[in-house]
Amino acid sequence: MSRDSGDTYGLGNAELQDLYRALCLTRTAEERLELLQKQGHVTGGLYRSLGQEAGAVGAAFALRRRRDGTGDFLAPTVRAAGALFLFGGELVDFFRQYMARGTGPTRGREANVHWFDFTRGFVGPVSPLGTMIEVMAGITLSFKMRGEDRVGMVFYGDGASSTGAWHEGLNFAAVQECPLILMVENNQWAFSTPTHKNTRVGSFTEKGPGYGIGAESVDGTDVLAVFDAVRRASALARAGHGARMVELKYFRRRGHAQHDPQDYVDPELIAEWEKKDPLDLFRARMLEHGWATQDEITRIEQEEFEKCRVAAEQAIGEPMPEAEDAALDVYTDVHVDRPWTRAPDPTTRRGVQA
Amino acid sequence: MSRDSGDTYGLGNAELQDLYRALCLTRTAEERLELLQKQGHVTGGLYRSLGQEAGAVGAAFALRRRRDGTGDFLAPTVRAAGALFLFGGELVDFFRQYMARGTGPTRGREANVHWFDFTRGFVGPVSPLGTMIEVMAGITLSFKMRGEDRVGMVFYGDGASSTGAWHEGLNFAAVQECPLILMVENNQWAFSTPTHKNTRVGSFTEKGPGYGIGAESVDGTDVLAVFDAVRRASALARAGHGARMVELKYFRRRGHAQHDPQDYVDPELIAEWEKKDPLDLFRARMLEHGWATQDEITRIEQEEFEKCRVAAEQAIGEPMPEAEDAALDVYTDVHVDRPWTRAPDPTTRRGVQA
Amino acid sequence: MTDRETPEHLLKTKRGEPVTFLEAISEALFEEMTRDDSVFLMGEDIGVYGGAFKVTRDFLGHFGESRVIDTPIAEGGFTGAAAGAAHMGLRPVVEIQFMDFISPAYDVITNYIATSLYRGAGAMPLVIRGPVGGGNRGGPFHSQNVEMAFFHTPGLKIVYPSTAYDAKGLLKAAIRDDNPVIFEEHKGLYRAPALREVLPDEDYIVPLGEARTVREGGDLTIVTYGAMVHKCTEAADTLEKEDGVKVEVIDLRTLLPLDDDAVVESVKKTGRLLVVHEDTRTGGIAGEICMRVSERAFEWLDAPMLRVTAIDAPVPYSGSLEDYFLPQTDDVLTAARYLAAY
Amino acid sequence: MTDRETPEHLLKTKRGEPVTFLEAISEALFEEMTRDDSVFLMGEDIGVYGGAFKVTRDFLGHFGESRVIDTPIAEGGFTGAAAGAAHMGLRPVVEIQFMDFISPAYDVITNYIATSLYRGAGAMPLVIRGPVGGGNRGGPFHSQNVEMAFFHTPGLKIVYPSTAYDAKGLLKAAIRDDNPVIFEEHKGLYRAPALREVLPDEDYIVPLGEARTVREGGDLTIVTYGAMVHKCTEAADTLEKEDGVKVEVIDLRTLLPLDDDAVVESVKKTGRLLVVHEDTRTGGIAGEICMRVSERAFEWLDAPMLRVTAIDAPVPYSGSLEDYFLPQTDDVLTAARYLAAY
Ligand SMILES: Cc1ncc(C[n+]2csc(CCOP(=O)(O)OP(=O)(O)O)c2C)c(N)n1
Ligand SMILES: Cc1ncc(C[n+]2csc(CCOP(=O)(O)OP(=O)(O)O)c2C)c(N)n1
Ligand SMILES: [Mg+2]
Ligand SMILES: [Mg+2]
Repeated sequence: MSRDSGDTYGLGNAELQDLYRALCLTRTAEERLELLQKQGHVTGGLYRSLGQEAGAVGAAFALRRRRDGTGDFLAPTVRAAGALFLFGGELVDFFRQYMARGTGPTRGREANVHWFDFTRGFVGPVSPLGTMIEVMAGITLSFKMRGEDRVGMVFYGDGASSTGAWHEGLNFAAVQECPLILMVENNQWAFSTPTHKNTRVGSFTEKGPGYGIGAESVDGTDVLAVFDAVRRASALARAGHGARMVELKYFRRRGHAQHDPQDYVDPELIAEWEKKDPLDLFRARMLEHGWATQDEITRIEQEEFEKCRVAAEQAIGEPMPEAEDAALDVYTDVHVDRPWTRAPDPTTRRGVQA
Repeated sequence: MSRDSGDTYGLGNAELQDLYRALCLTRTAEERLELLQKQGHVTGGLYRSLGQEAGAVGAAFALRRRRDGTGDFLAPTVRAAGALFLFGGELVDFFRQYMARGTGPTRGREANVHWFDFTRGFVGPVSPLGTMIEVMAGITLSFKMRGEDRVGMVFYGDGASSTGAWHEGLNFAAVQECPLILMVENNQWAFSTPTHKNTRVGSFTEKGPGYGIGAESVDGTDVLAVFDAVRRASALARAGHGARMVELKYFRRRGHAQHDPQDYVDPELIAEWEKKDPLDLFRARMLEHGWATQDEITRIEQEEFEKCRVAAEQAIGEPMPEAEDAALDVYTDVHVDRPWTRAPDPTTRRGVQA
Repeated sequence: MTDRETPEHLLKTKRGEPVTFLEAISEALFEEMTRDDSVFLMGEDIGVYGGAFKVTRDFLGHFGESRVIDTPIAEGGFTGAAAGAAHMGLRPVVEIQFMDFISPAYDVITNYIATSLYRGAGAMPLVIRGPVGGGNRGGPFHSQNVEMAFFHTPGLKIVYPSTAYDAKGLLKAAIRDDNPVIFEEHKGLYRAPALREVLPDEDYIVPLGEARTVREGGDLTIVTYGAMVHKCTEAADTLEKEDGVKVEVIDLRTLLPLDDDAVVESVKKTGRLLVVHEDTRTGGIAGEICMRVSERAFEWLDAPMLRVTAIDAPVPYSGSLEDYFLPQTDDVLTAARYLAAY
Repeated sequence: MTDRETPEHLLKTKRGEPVTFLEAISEALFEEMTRDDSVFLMGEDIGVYGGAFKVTRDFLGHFGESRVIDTPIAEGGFTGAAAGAAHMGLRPVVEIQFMDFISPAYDVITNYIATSLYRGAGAMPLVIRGPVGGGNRGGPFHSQNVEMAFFHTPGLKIVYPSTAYDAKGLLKAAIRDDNPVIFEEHKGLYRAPALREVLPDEDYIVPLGEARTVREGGDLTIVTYGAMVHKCTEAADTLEKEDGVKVEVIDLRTLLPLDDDAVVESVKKTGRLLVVHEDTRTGGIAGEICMRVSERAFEWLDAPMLRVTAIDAPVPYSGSLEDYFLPQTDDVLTAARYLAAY
């Protein structure tokens, strides 16, 4: 519905083109990753958000993104790189992380979107699912305690909703009325497990009332619909109405990770969803409603492609971390030694005593 | 409403009097415990279900209680001793457990209602809240796997609903359509914490839909209303409709445990709820509708009082466990030694080598 | 809010009166919250009720609801939330009602909190405190010691005080530390009359990572911590009186990082080591201590390194069982005499 | 359902063909499920997908949905449910997709499952298995070893095989055991070509609690387990060739209960002990082994007991960091040479 209307939700052409640019960047960056992996530059798992880009982009676009520590706050997932970029996550850092470079924000200690910038307002996730709901409950609690005009947004998957951490974090945020927006990425799969094996409900919005919080479901392939839903949700959170849930409905069009051929998914279903590609849909609307010309669109696509090429090249050229770095930063004040046996210590020999 | 109607839900006078007997037993047994504690016989914490007896009794009465391992299955809480008794938990064992006697079912290793009888169909809880939902999900899963015509019932408090274990266990039971009835004892307090600080919802029935299961709320002071609700819930579970939630609404009229003076509760509120005492209410109905005569009621009360006196006397006379018993049953097949240092071992001295 | 006057029962040190172990902890929390607005508390029943053991009695009225937060029953949830608040520069102190119930927070503590600095998220000033230990007929779930659940996790610090002075000074140091600290309080010490002492009126801390020599001696080193410190000094006195054996007793105070320098130095003097802990035997901290002494002072050992501990079982409820389960002063005497005569 | 024919890839042993470490585990599960209807599986993505590492490939089709259950992402929930099923006489085997994610089940495993027999609830036949270990560039949450999270909990058994033969025999023994068993499978061994071997066609088990002497030698004892067994034998061969030092290598196989008899016997022969584990250093199992040897064989020691381990840090992602983090064969050589020359 909203897709066919010409409603721009108050956005001007420049902003609409920024939205399209963010979608392109996400898509192109992930395609570049695949190339890098084929070339052997990517060591760990590679996760695509193909078909889900509009969810991350539309949602992040609706929040206040600043670079001085006063803006809103994001906890993305591997499927929400688009949101991370909008919050100021640098493209080159994205490639550095996937390629385990020592120049990356975690200096090669962690992978993919697992990195931090509290000034720009994002916290990298850990792998154990559900944890970030708890952490973001505390981050947004601090906003409330200090009377800061900030909201938080945490992404998580349909499968992650089964974890106890999700329940404990969400319930805490609800009771404490934390300004937190919960974005459930319902892509209908948790690895090979269909959503109905993770929950008996048809829509995750049915989980909101059990916590006394509002919830709404939105077409996750429609970047403007997502933008609108999250803008409304954030307005409520900002106004002191506490936590709120937004379900992104879409489909995971690639395997869980690159190594997953996804042979458990009906190909026709995937074909169905290819017709709902968020970039194609939004591009068509841009042209249809004259929000951008074909030339402008082509330029955006070329610019983002070039950005990715350049950033990837830069990251490739950078070194892996120094081995010794592995022993740093375990504590702020306690040094971690290499095992004693690697450098026998004279004070352990009685004769050697001074 | 149901309170004023003469509806017996198909129960005859004998059964109605059994219900009253079970209420009396619960009340009297706990009062006896208080006496035992004053006399210094009870070591650990003492928990009352004052005002909540009808919830445990009415619910258990609605299930199939057998002694051959084919009946329904119960996981009680410290506030559901009434259910435990109906499932065949022996009164004398109840006292033995509270008095840490070696003759008790856990031989003094565990306290209060924390004991087991799989033939009679109950599993004792552990202290960590929420765990029993997970365990009962598995117990009722086994009923389903083996095609047994049995249902399970797990009690837990309003506060326990905040735990991740509760969420993970309930969600598992819902998805697997386990024949499990979840009895939430909403006594409006979790220790000193009012329910609104554990959840933002007014009634726990609002949590059912989030798991795709049915839920209903019932007056927990009305033993027949509870009986009726649970009988209907168990019929659905038996018919293969999976898990179901029943909320017992009432009030914790004593402190969390005996040591808690409950000075954080408005005395008027307690006075209010004393008017809704489940025993008084049911006794009045019994007389009003002629389900029992005053003489019959008096006899029941005297008999239950006597039972408790005798059982307590017996337990008091029994010994504490043998100290060495502490080292048994850690494994089925590995013996746990007392620390080596308590009996120096000659094989550790070189000279002594044969 | 801090112009509100200090609750009566928190003025003892001001007045030069002796305080209990529990009161010392309350004072540490109160003083740190007064000193630093970024310090706040979360936990179950810590507000109106003042905590299951009354450690935060009257804190709610003094500091208000936003700094003394009664949480839902969700140790993982509020500990994870504390981590988020710590990211934002706050200094949360969470109370676990009984430390046995820290287990639902095991995931977030070991995977998120302990690795936070390493993963690039900066400092994690967070204290997780609560009552531990047996002897109170609490049964399997109200008596546990939890140090070995976390001792193996790099990034965490673990503190376990034995005196009122140390409890206050160590807790203040823990709150000011930029690393996550697990702070164990033996409930048997909370109100022990023998532990009441007059504390310095001025602000002080006891630095983390430094053991304390409770008692000097040249014949045998006993390394211990927590409630066992008192059983060990008792045994040491007996040994001196009855056997003329001079025992050096070392109170670790901080378990992680482990002050092996103090242990090694003492063992190089005495040549004999006995480790005593209330926690169960297999996988207990005695092993790590023994390993480090073997690595660093093997040539000074004149006898096997031994340990006195609880037996490898859950904590039983009944008194007769629990007394058998727990290490007793007599066990320390037996082992110490065996070593002294070795 | 068992009349369904056995999937192709599970017939290798029948045909006398060599199997990988992973195939040995699949065969163990398949044979036990065929032998005993009460054995069933739960875990994430173990059905249609056959498990993240394909250990249960084609099991769903063969045994059906009620014995191969794809669970919600809730390790605590389905492990707790497994405990309930075990109460009712079933013998669940749960897979943790990566053992790093056992942490949400820490509470139910340590407090409920491990204490079940002691609390009077009878046997708890339950196996919790999954991939562990580093070297695969998995980062902090896909590389952990989890033994020390549970080694301290009485009532649990912990198994960590190093060969295909042992993996199959130990897993079968674990499934038949009436106590809860945590079964660690090093993902680096799953498909290692060097580990492929022909297994006996007939049914066999490897009893829990018994270490294996991989290699005999009189000069030095190396105690290890899991993937490190292969690095240690490699080092031992080098030492024999280059230094003429005869190293005895002991593979613990079962970590809990610990076969200290085997360790003590070997140390009494060699007088020198080196413990090698892939897991991090402080609080690692080396401590307990060292303690037991000190208690039982101190007088036979001619040198300090030493250890080679990972460093005390989370598992870093980047290869250069992880290689530095993990103990390498060269480290074993360094320590062994130091001890041999001592
Ligand atoms: C606690 C926990 N258990 C298991 C895993 C392994 N795992 C990683 S992603 C994943 C599936 C997640 O599905 P979903 O939450 O729907 O997110 P999606 O991948 O579909 O975006 C699983 C099981 C994990 N990361 N954490
Ligand atoms: C995981 C966990 N955290 C904390 C506790 C300590 N505790 C025991 S009972 C209780 C309150 C329980 O309230 P509720 O669930 O409403 O049951 P009620 O006592 O009201 O019947 C608490 C916090 C516990 N047993 N388990
Ligand atoms: Mg998903
Ligand atoms: Mg309650």
